[in-house]
Amino acid sequence: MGEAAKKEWRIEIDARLCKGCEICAHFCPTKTLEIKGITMSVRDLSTCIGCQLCDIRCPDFAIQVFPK
Amino acid sequence: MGEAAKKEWRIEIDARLCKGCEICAHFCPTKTLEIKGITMSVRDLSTCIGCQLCDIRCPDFAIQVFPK
Amino acid sequence: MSTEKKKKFLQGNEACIEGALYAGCRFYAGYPITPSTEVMELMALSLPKVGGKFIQMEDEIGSICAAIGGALAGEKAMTGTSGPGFSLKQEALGWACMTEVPLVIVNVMRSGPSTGYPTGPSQSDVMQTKWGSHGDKPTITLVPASVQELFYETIRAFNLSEKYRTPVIVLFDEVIGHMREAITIPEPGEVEVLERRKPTCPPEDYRPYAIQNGEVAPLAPFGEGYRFHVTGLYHAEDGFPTANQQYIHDTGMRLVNKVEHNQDDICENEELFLDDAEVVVFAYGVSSKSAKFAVKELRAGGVKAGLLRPKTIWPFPSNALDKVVAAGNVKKIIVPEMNLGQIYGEVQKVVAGRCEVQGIFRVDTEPIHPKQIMSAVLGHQVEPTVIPDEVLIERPMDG
Amino acid sequence: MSTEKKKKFLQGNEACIEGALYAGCRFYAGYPITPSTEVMELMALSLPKVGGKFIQMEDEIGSICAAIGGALAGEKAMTGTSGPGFSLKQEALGWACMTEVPLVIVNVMRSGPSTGYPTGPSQSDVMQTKWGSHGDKPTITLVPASVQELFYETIRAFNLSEKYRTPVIVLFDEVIGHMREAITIPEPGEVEVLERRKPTCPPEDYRPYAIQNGEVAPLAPFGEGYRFHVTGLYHAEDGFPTANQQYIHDTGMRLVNKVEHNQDDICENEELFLDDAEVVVFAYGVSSKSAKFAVKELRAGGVKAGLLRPKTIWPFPSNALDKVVAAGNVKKIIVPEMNLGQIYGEVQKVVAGRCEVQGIFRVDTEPIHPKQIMSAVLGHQVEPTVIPDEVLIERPMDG
Amino acid sequence: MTTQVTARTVPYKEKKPFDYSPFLRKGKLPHIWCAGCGHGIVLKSLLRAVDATGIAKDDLAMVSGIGCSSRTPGYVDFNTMHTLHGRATAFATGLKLAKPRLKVIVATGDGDAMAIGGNHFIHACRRNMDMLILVYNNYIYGMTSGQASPTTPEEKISTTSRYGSIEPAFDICELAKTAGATFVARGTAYHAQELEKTLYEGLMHRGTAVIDILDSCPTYYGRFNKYKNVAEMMDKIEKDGTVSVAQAAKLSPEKLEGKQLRGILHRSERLEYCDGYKNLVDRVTG
Amino acid sequence: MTTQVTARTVPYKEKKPFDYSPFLRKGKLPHIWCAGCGHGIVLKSLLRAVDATGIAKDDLAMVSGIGCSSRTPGYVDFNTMHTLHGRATAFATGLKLAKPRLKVIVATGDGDAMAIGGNHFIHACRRNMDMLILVYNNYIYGMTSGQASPTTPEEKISTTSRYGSIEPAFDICELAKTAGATFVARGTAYHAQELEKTLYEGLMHRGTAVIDILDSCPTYYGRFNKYKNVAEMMDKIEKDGTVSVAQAAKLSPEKLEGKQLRGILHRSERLEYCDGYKNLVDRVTG
Amino acid sequence: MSSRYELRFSGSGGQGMILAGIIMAEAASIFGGKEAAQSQSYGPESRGGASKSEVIISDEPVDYPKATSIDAMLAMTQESCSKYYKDVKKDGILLIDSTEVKDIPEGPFKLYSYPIIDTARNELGKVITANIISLGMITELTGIVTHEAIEKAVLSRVPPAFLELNKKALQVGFERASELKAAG
Amino acid sequence: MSSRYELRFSGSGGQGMILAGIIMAEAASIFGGKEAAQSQSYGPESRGGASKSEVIISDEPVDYPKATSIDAMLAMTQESCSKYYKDVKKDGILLIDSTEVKDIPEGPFKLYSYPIIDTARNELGKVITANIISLGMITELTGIVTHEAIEKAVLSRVPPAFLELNKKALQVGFERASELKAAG
Ligand SMILES: Cc1ncc(C[n+]2csc(CCOP(=O)(O)OP(=O)(O)O)c2C)c(N)n1
Ligand SMILES: Cc1ncc(C[n+]2csc(CCOP(=O)(O)OP(=O)(O)O)c2C)c(N)n1
Ligand code: SF4
Ligand code: SF4
Ligand code: SF4
Ligand code: SF4
Ligand code: SF4
Ligand code: SF4
Ligand SMILES: [Mg+2]
Ligand SMILES: [Mg+2]
Repeated sequence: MGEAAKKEWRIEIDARLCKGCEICAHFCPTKTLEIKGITMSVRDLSTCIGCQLCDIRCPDFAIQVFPK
Repeated sequence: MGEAAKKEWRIEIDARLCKGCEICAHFCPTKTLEIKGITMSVRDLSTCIGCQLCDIRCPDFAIQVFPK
Repeated sequence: MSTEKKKKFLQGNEACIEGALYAGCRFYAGYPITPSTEVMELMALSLPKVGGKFIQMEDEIGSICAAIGGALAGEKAMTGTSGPGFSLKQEALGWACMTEVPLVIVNVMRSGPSTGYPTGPSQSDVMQTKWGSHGDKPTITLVPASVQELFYETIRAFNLSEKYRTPVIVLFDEVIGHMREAITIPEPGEVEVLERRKPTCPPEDYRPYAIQNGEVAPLAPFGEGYRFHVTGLYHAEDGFPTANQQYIHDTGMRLVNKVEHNQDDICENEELFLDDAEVVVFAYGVSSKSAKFAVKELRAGGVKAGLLRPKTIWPFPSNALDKVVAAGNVKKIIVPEMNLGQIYGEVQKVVAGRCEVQGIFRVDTEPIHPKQIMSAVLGHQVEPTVIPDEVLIERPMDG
Repeated sequence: MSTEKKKKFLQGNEACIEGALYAGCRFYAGYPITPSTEVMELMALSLPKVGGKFIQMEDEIGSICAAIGGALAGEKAMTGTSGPGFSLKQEALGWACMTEVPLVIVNVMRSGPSTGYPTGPSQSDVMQTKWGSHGDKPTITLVPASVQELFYETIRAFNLSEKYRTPVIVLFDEVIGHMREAITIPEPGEVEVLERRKPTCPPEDYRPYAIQNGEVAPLAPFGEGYRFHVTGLYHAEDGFPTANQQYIHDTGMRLVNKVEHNQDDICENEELFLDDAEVVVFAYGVSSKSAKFAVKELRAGGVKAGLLRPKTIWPFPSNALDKVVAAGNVKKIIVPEMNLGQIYGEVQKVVAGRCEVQGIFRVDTEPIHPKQIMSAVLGHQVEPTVIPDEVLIERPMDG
Repeated sequence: MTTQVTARTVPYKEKKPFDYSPFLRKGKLPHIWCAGCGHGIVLKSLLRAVDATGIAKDDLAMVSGIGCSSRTPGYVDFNTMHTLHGRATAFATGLKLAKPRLKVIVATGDGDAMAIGGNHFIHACRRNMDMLILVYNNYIYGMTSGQASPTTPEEKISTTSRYGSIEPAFDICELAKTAGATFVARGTAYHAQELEKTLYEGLMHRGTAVIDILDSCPTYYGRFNKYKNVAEMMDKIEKDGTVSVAQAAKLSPEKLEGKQLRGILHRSERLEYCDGYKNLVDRVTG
Repeated sequence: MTTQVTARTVPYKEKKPFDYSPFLRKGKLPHIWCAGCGHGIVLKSLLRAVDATGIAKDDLAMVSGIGCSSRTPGYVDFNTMHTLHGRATAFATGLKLAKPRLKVIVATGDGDAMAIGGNHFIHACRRNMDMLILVYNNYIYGMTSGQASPTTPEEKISTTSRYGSIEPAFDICELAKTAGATFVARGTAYHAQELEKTLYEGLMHRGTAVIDILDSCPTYYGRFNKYKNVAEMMDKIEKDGTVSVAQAAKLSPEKLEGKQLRGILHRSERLEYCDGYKNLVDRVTG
Repeated sequence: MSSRYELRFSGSGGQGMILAGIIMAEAASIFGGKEAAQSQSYGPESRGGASKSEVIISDEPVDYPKATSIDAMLAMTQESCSKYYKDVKKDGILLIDSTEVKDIPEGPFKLYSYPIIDTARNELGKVITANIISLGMITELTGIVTHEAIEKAVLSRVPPAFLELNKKALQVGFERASELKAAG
Repeated sequence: MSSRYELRFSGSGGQGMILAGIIMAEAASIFGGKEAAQSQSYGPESRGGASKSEVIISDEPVDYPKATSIDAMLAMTQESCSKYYKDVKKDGILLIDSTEVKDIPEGPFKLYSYPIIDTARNELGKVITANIISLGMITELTGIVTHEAIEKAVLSRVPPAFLELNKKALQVGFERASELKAAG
């Protein structure tokens, strides 16, 4: 519906818990995430649409997305 | 069809095997059999129609019906 | 009048259940098997009447697992079986030992191995109660020898299982299970009944496997505010799995020692004419009945025979036996068993060469005859015996 | 070149299977469990290649039952497992004993009781192999202590099971099962392999449980003209159930005695420095490896230590042990075990007070260290030990 | 060698009277079953069916568990095994896999097959190994004197359901079908001749065949549940309580209410396990 | 006291992001599961569903067997039991019967529930005792390093089906339904939000509820069967291999070929076991 | 040991021998102020086979529940008689059903023979009462329990509808046995 | 005992330490004419944890397969180093990955330190070859097996496609170790 104010998001990745499986990145509709070494990281926060799919499918309680 | 020569039958009851359960007598369509004490016996051989139902349902291999 | 009322003429299997109910058992899960079936059937009849829970499970494994589940819910729980079913319960019995769940398991022994002779008595599962499950585990096994005693010992089984937080086995043979005697059922309160100790600490402090004053922590029932974890893996005091070798060592040792080190509290024995006995019969269960008869006969004839009858076979009453041997006047110990010498071996270990040990073994489903014991006491060699003219020709049920 | 070809660098579990295949095993039914899984996996890989039959059953009970079925069809059959699975197999193991079916059962021991510590080694199922099933039954249990020996002993297990028509257990611990060594696989024919004895009499004369020359009758495979009956109930010579007490007695005694009376044929032992030994270490499996190391070190230091290593733990090698004790120069026997003293007790029975017996027990999943044995030989008391700085932190698999 | 047993290819003719003796073990009768026990009727139907198939006795194996019904193998002159409670299909699986030439019959009871043996049962169905599983279903544990079984109907009395069973019963046929059996049928001891034909079909089927056979335990089930005698049990449960698949097609739903179907209820084609194993071996070695 | 646990009566609202911490045991993360193991996704869906029901943690019990999946109870702050391989439902049955107030969740795997535990599973379904059985179905034994399970599809590779499995797989849902479960559903880890709702429905159901959850073991099943990574497994097996009940209604039989149905597949009303037992006690004592 | 009194009831499955033993033991222990233990060899066959039920009565608790040397034995069938009579002690009592037991055992015991089953069928109209008649006879012959005690025990075990029948059967037992005794 | 030579390869799950042990043992026993036994503590964690693989090489059959006093040890991670280094004997060899092990243990052994993983990643393009490089280094440092034997053992274990890569890794190992030795 028109030009709603773009919501902003904060992505928290717990490096202690992330096992680098890349599920989140694979299913992120906006390719916001990318693996760095063996830990997931945010490629470009601005592309995040807060859909939570990364959280929902992360098996390791390692990523959560909050409204900023 | 019509008056066929009435077939005659011989009933063999093995008293060693009969346990007197009366299944044969109960299901005999012509009431040919009756219990005597604890062993099955033939009440009236002439009524037997050789249907073999007594043999088929006797659990104890105790009764058989042969053509005479 | 009122005394007559409390007297009941019961089968051993029935007395066992009367004892269980007296002890507050309100949960039974089982699967029928000869010659223990009446235990289960009487529970099916009785438990609903007192609001207890009875369930027939799909097999013996399911039965003991369900009983453990009932126990963790807070109930005093029981399961019963005989040889083949007891073999099947071994894995879960080990789990209950590891997780320290109070539970009473009845095994009414029949002739083995395998399906054997289902209605024939035997005492051949004695070693199995201790060694049937893999690993070293704690074992408390009671071996009552009369209908009345079965009543009392079943109560004691529940008490011990609560006190030591461990499964307790009530082990008897088909003769004891099926014989009938008049027994007295005491009024409630007459016999001590131990209730489950529950934690009183705040839930966040609850450590279900911590040791306090030498005892394992009380066991909180599920669903009452203490949300803890139970696992058959080696665990730390908090109940969670651990790979720490110190914990593994400590737990492994503690489990076995909580029983072995408390032999004097757990073991009860009947002693007869031991003061001056030169030949002592060490016998339990049905064989002790023959032994008692024989020893009395012999005493009447002036022979210095005595009887040591353990009511508890595991932990093995080595202290009591050692005392008898150490006293010095015993020349021979005779161990009559309806098996091929299971407890005989345990006696040998304790005696350690200090006197002669002679076994009388019998596996033909006939109880050892008092005369066999008498002749052993009098110095004759007794071969494993069958009395062929005593042939049973009944149909072996349950096989 | 050709010698190199026959040398293989294998895990113990793998060597076990190489031995089984060499012995002609062509049937395996199993269910996976740590640390025995490789046994099964290698069979899954190998058997189809030689036209043998492999099946993964729904559980351990089904596995042993299917293996027995395979054996009765005439195959040399095998099943393998570890602690919890071995507990589940007990009932059917008893059936195979009672029905006298040749079968080989592998138990790779892990830390118990219960799920315990699945990847940790232990020797705590030794008593269970003898007493795990209800009733008195025959037990042959081999306890190989190296990869090469595992190969040979597995062959011997098949041979003994054929010879005595009884299940044979190959029992080893996780260390032996998972360690790797180069072994030599002999050419076919180099090692003796006993084939199944089949009846030669006319079918109408076949009595599958009759005794001929002291041996039980040959076992006819199903479907080859001998239509006989097999039951776990007590049976007469013809295999049919019986209630005759004489038969029950005879069969019960015969089953156990066919093993116990043939100790000298069945038992094999390794002896080291026993001639003049004053302290003898009696050790099997992984603990014997520590013991051998310790004894050699001690001898190098002038201490009169010796080693008696049974390769067969059931029947218990009482004759061999007795000989050592009877010789007179032994002051002490040390029994190191990764359990709380299971075989220690058997040694006690045989020694019967004639010399000191000391146990070294360890249940923290770490093998007994040669130093523990050395210090015991040198006269120090050795408590059940954990070496806390050796903490394993790997994830316990299979639990 | 997965060659199948030799079996007759022509449809069989009934033999009246039938001579059972070639199939029985001499001197083993009388059998241990109680007066009126349905197990004997089932056994006789089976022997007639076996004769009809023409399968040689040497090629037949019968495996049972523990229970009154599981005593069947002791009486028949095949290769026979009386095993452990609940484990018959597991033993049979090993036997058959090792020697696919054998035609394997499993004789089991409602307790043996559906209580303790339920898992082996469903897995046997799943594998579709060639074996005929006969469940002598008398809704009770006969041998241990009358406890409830997984097929005891609700509200019925047994020594472990003294106040009437509160557990729903399994439908053996439905379970077998869902688990994968490729031949599923139901018969009754009352319909002994029909049963004979069903057994014949079951024997001729290649794959896992399950036949649920309604049968009576007058001694316990009958006595506890107030049937006057075994004939009344057969009439009420087996005759009035069932309808054949053919009849059922003509009946209204109301008329079918509470009746169990008789006859062949399911039949399908699927690779038999031993054949599949043989293919595997050929693939690996060939 | 068969009073049911207090549960919310209003339909729940999704919470985004969801705070898992009240339901987790402190300090127990990271869990033991491998990178990419689907079990964690299932667990998270479950916790969200539990929150939605409003059932108090004290009223929840989770019982598991042995397997990677069966490690679940160790992480959740309920009353938890990690029992023996295959026996979870049997333990759960005793627990629930003794304390019907508890809502019991069984966490089990395809091996634990359908192989060694198959009999307890079907009998639990038969009794219709109130319990939610979650089968983490990854078509393999994960914990013991990748052997075939009763749900391994034919031809798939495992360490015990090195040449491709020759055994047909069970359909868990069909089996549960036939055995008597009164709520039967299927979900996938891929469809984690849909799964959450299915779990919610399962939790709210009174009676035996079974949910077959397709889930991935990348370490063994994935590696052996040549999936590039876990995402590919989820795409191919869970996304492309399934269709929801709603979608299915619109698809042609060809389109449905080889696809498993997702969603609630069966729901029926039948007296719950503990209620039945309570009636019995009332009858006997009252 | 002196007070130990051993009884054996033997016959075939279905004749109520086990129940007879139970009632006798109850008469002694519950209604007679003594100690008693009853045991049996069970495993009923549908027909035939010998079954036995043993009762040991004593002033003290019974040590060994099986017969060692029998004071009184009942044999209702030939098979059970032949199989079990040998344990009857010197001057002990052996009561047999005279119609069933044709091969009469010899020994240093007192033999009583009576058509118990026929009496049950003909005089009481129910074969099933034979075991109660024999209980009456054994009571009378041995005197080990009182008439009163055995009557109480019988009546506490039978359904109300059969009270009179069983009372009568017992009475018949008492009478016939006392006649037998009188006869020698 | 004198000929007994003890090696320990330690690191974390997934670094190929168990394989390294197996190859070393094969080099000694299959290709080196000696006796060898390899054992391990297993139970791989997906990440972290210390795992070890031990190899005992001897002229005679190996009695005890576990390390008692270590001649040479490799530690690829800090955790495994700290946990296991204590068993290295006097004058034994300890080889550590210099990038990973920062807290360098002290003791009466010879310490060699080298960025093995970095070398694998940077020079061979595959981190996974680190274990083969280290095998080369340990071979060179200890001399317990010949270059030829270890090469044969490595090549018999790797898929054909990776033969060259692994040969090279081994070579790199030999070279760097001999440089280290030379450096003192
Ligand atoms: C492991 C084990 N558990 C229990 C038993 C006891 N048992 C023998 S037969 C039987 C039930 C048999 O019922 P079913 O299969 O229906 O046969 P039926 O006697 O009714 O023909 C049971 C519970 C046993 N022998 N073994
Ligand atoms: C009695 C017994 N048998 C076998 C095992 C070994 N075991 C542990 S877990 C498991 C299979 C688990 O598979 P599944 O339930 O599918 O769980 P997953 O690991 O795949 O989640 C097996 C066979 C055991 N622990 N106990
Ligand atoms: S919330 Fe959605 S868009 Fe943002 S990172 Fe997660 S999956 Fe990608
Ligand atoms: S899904 Fe979770 S564990 Fe996997 S990479 Fe993303 S944040 Fe890490
Ligand atoms: S053959 Fe038929 S008619 Fe003749 S007796 Fe038998 S049942 Fe009756
Ligand atoms: S059916 Fe057979 S056993 Fe029964 S009464 Fe008739 S003949 Fe006798
Ligand atoms: S108890 Fe029942 S099933 Fe068993 S033989 Fe008797 S009637 Fe048949
Ligand atoms: S082995 Fe498989 S099932 Fe187990 S944790 Fe790893 S990925 Fe998950
Ligand atoms: Mg039945
Ligand atoms: Mg799985």
